[in-house]
Amino acid sequence: MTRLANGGVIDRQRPLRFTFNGKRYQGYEGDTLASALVANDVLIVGRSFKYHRPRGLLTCGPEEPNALVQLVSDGDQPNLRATEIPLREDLEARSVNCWPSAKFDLRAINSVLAPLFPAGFYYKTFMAGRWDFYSRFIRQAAGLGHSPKERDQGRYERVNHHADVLIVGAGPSGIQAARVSAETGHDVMVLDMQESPGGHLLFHPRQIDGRAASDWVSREVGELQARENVTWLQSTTATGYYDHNMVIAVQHEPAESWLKERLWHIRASKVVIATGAVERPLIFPGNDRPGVMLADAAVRYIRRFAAVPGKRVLIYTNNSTPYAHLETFKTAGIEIQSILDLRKSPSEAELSLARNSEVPVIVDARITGVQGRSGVKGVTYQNGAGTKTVRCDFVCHSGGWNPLIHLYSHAGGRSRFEQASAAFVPGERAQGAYPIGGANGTFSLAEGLKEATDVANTLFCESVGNSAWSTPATPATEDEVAYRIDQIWPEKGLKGKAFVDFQNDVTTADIALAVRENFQSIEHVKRYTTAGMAVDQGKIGNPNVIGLVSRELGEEQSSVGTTTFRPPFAPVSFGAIGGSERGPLIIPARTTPMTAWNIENGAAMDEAGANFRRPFFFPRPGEVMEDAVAREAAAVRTSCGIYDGSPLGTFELQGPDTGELLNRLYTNRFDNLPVGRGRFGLMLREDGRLFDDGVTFRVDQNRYLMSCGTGAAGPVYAHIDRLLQTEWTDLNVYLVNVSAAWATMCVCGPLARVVLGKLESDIALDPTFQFLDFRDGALEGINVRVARVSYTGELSFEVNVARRSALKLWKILMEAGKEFDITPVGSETSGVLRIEKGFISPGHEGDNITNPFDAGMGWIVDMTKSDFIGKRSLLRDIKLGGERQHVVGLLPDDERAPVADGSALLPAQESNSRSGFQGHVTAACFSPTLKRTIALALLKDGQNRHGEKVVISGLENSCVATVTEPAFYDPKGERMRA
Amino acid sequence: MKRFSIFSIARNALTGHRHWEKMWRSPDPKREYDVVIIGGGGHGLGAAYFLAKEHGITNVAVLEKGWLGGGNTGRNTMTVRSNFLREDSVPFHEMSLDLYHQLSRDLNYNLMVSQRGMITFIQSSAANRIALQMANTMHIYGAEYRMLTLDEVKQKIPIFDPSPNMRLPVRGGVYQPRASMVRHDAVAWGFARAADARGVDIIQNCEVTGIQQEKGAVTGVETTRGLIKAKKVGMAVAGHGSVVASMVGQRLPITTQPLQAWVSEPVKPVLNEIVVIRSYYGTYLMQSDKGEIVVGQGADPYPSYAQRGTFPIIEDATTSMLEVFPSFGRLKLLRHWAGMLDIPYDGSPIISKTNTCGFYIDVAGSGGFKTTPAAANTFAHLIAKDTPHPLAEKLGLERFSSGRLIQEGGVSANR
Amino acid sequence: MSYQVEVSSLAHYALINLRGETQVTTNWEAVLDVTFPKSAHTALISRAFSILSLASDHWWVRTALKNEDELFHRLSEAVSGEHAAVTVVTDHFQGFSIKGPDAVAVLRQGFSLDLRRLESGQCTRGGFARCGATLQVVESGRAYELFVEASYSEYVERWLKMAQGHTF
Amino acid sequence: MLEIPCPWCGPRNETEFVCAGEADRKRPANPEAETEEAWADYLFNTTNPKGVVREWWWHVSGCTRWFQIDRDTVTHEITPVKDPSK
Repeated sequence: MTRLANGGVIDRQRPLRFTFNGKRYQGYEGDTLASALVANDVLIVGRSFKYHRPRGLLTCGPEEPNALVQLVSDGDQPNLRATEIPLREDLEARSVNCWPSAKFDLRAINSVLAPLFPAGFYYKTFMAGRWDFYSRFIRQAAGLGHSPKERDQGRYERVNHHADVLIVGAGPSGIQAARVSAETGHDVMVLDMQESPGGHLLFHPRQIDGRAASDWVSREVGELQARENVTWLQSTTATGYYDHNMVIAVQHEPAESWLKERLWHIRASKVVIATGAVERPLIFPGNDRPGVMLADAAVRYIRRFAAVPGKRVLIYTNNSTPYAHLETFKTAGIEIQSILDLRKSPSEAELSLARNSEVPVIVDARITGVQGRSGVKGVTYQNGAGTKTVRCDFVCHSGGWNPLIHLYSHAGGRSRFEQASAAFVPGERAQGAYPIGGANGTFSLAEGLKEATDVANTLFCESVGNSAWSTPATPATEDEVAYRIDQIWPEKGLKGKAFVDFQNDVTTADIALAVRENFQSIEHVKRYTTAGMAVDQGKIGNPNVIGLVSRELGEEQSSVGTTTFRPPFAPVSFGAIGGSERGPLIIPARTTPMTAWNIENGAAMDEAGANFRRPFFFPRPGEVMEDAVAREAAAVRTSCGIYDGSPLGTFELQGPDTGELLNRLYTNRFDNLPVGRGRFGLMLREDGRLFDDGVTFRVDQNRYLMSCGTGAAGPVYAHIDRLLQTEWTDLNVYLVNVSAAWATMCVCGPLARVVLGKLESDIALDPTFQFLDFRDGALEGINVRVARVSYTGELSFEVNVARRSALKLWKILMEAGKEFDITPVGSETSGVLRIEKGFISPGHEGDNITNPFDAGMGWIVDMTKSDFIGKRSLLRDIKLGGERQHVVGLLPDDERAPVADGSALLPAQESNSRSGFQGHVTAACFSPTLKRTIALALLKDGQNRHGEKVVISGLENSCVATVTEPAFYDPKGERMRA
Repeated sequence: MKRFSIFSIARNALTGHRHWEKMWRSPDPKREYDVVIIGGGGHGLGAAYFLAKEHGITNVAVLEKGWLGGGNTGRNTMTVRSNFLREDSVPFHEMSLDLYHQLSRDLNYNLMVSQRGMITFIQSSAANRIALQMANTMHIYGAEYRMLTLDEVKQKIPIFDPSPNMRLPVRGGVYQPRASMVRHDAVAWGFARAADARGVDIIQNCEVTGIQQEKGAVTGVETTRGLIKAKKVGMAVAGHGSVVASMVGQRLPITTQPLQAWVSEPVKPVLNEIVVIRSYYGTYLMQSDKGEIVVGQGADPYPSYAQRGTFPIIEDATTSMLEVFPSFGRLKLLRHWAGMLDIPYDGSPIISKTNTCGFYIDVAGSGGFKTTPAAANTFAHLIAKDTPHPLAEKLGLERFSSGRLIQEGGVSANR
Repeated sequence: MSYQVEVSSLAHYALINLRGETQVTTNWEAVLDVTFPKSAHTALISRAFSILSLASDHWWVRTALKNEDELFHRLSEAVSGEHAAVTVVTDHFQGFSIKGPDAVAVLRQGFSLDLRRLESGQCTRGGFARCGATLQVVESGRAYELFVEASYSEYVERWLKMAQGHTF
Repeated sequence: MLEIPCPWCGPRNETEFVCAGEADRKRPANPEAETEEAWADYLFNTTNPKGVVREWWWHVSGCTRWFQIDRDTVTHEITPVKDPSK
């Protein structure tokens, strides 16, 4: 057990038992799984993706590439970083992608065959036979953890929030920026990814205003959280910066007990990016061995969790930061073998720190090998004086620092390479993004705090003149060693594997191979070697890849450039993104006043247009669809049926120019429509194709009521409103949607007049009430508008009533029709009735290619009108001519032959002039009225082929049919005009 | 071009992989070529390959403003299918599928073409009708497309676990067994290597800034690396069709809109087929060979060249995915990006001559990856012979002036 | 196990939809003897009725259900022949009352607009859940009235249950 | 996620709007006078610039007004356009 007796921010009174790779261990409240593993001397935490080399912890944060685990005890979640899992009682986790265990993994054979697996080897082989054969094995080896088996029971929430200033990151610079911004009285929101605020101050013994930094953090954060204009979210990751300063963030531990995670849409006018920086590894043979760790990570395990990675450490660096850690190692009782510094001359300040801790410094040193497979035994290095091997049990290395410029880059920012800090740092301003501190390449604490004050001060100066509020002073800090770095790349042709991407096993040799094969753009190198495409998305490795490529090509790092930073900054659960709306909420289920009644009365429901649910048919016990449809159709044809037409779109058009507008919208004339009458209108799209049809009534001199198809209601409203507001702005018409205000119940069938006649009413129903008239009045004391409109081809009265009285009137009609066995009718039946009548449906026969003449609706097209939407395109169709698909009827020779919608049409055997695809069936059914199969179809040159034979070719069956007029029942429409 | 195989890898392993050849030469541009192709993606490089292989025209340059395959070829969701509605689309996409299945051998470069099959869920009677119409049309052209019962869907996709109160219950599916997935980067690299080996000059970091004409005929292109003369210029620049065509004053019936895609962290195999949940938000997903769940959705709702997408698209697609695969709730989104589609008014590709003699265009349409080899082959035929390939006769610009569109979707009702 | 908020359906109200340019409003103002609110998000709340400004040429007059007919006719006659539209839309919309300390915690899941900028007495229209809504602020932060197209009322009821944290 | 400046309601999330295409695409006053080429251009073709485009947007969930903005299709920077009729 290497847990220090005291120190660390853990609760030693609360031990926690946990299981890792089948073995039981013990940690404390406040540990992460990673820190508990370090404290229990567990070195191997996983296996690498390609070579399956044993891997240990490299970092102490979310950028960890090696310690990916399957969290069996909490939803069996795959690919979690051990560094980010707070330890819980009875936590159980396993390393991913190793079998039978992390210690002994059969696939480690790959590292023996490594020479056969250079970068991109799979493009050059596996070509004999089909790839499916090889991919079956490769897919088993690929993938890390396994996808959870059970349904995700988590509840999620998605919220929208607006702030004047959003501050991402509550490290020292973030806290200072929050202090200054809060004083201005603006709305401030602060997000921080860690469990508690403070950033790197949680891990390093710094002084602020002469006291321990942690006191400064807890006092300042406490004050800020109490302020009314500050919203503070801990354990919340800002994952992406999108257009117009929209930042998406995921809150992992919401206060509401029923929520697993909450997704935030934050619209801010200014975004201060204080996300800090992460340490970068050095490149040397064996830099992936368990026990080789980043220097800052080792310090964090010691400081924060009192967990000690080893007894005897060797430090390897190209920059100044590890020199400040010597005291931490010393006080933890760790012997520092020596500091190997790649640089020829570390600064005097750095050397004096080493002297104070009596640590030997070897300059111009290069590690050439690490001894030990599943743990470090020793290190071999070279410097001017030759090669030496020293014993140590863990190695801490630091290759510099990578500013986390992800959010700045998402915002559209172009980073630039800064030679002094050997890092890509933010360039000019991008949107409202203001990077500060480590994220801005400012690694010193003092400078970061000063930068925070200055930037926060300027955020609102422009809008409020000079700063009219008091600005909290930048806190004082003790002096620190100036950050110095000298990037020194390993010489070419290095022996042994030196890794740049730990998870995807990408070595310096792979980078050299890619450049050698002419993959020279950084994007090509990334895709060919898969460097930076692993789960950590190259957070720590990419800058090294850029450095190696620039060395291979002999170009500056700034011209090599970075690959694109894509959201999310850290992986986000799909539950958080889309789990808030489940089941019935995914798209609205729109209802009419009769929907509940339909369901209670046994309707089989179906999806209509525009998210409406409507009855398909009303099966009685023992009936299948065909039986119910036959019964319902017979009722409409012979006695009385009733159906709910409320989903149809209903728009009120008011104003003196409404007649002129309708003339331009419909193919036929409407300005001459008398008040009290309706007219069937056909609407085209500008390209002359069928768009929608329906009846429009003239209710008053300047007031019309238009009805249109359920699915077309939205597009028709947009079409008319667009024309009124962007093209014909001179027309005096207002368009008002009243679809849900009216319920429409259609009483149809020969006995419709008798059924309605039974009701106490002031509306005369005698034949003077002609087809397409409407009359206002009352039925059983309820105000209604009754119109003679028929979609079934039978005598039909559409009773329109205000929503508030709809269900009451519906029940009255059902009661009145009981003695005539009034039958509720579903859409499948009304579909059959429509086919029998040959009524054209823009959605079926239109099929986006049919014009009115193709559909045999020339009778409704008034080409004498000066203009209407689609007319110019009809003139083009007429002029250019050529073969077109026409709407026809089809009568199979075998009257009982089943025909499926969408069946293709082929020429009959004997016709020699035609071959191949001739068209398709748009709507087919067995007609209970005609006791035979009938169909409507689109057929090439159909209007000139009546009487010809065609083959209807369906998937299961095909038959021969005769082409006819597309109307099978009461073609002249006498019944509906009775 | 030395042949790639396991033996070539073993041979090179002995010498530490130091002797591999360049995949392509990256020469400086000559002053004149017979044909210049603008755009170094799958379509452009493929056209150059077929010009050399099938028409013997090798004095060809492919000009790419960035890096090969950096446009939509590197940004799509790898799906290849031929389930379409119209007789003018099915044969063309079938040709593409056929070519894809033999390209690895022809190019001697493993494109990792896995024939996973595609299942589209049927969630309403309207969806059922359209599926039947597609199936019947495809049946005529020998493309198998079968209806599946709900049980067959469950049997093929074990993790299919629809929530009980699903807004649009899945009634069954329609299945194209031959639909496949192809490693997208390898298409560009494979074509580039094979075209380069036949003498085609592939020139990166060479942006075309203008097209020169004399008396209505193309004479050359101005580029960031100087003037290059040519009597025939082919454009295959998905996402920039309008920009390049405007250099000869040619307006096109397309809008450039982002098409987003994203991947989860890699997990062990759980999903074999490509799955389409059409009735919600047109969401489709599959699992890559590497183990990532790859998800895509319809295009963003407004034109953009920003090569990034808007977040609600991902939210809606994820919501519909979780309705059918609720166990993916704890899987994590790893990375999301966007390609830029030139979406034609009628949703079908445009492979056509133009009003300018010698200037030919290949506009990939919505989802140009599935048509890459067929478009490249027919585009090469058009450039070489100046007449359309039989399968691409209906794909010219004439269909817009005649109004005889190939309505594969993509029509906006209020135009 | 859920947010502190009570949701209930509104009833016994009438809504008259007015469309017309500013010069037409003088006719309506004469009828109601009041000046119309003419800038964005403003409303005039009085005992007998309230007038919500929804766009530069668009208002709602909200009153008790019993006044619906009489008010409709008076407003229609005032503008007959003018370029204006007067329409009863009472049944086209369904109103909900959302009251409680957590009202904003629920509504911010549906509205993308900035709820905290809307003071008491203001109103606006915006995207809400998947159907859009008109919002009247009774008491900022604590009490709101939400109107959605009536065919969405069942969907919105279920959505509000979800947003409160109940199972649905 | 764009923020669109509605002239009446103020800036709102893109999900409240519908992008309704290029503003310079005007319907010809007299369609029958248009040649086949010009009519097909009006019906189907676009400018589709990589840069600033003047567009119609419809605040469908808000005040239902149609208004124009200038939008850069690369940076998504938006500048309001003065309403010609007002």
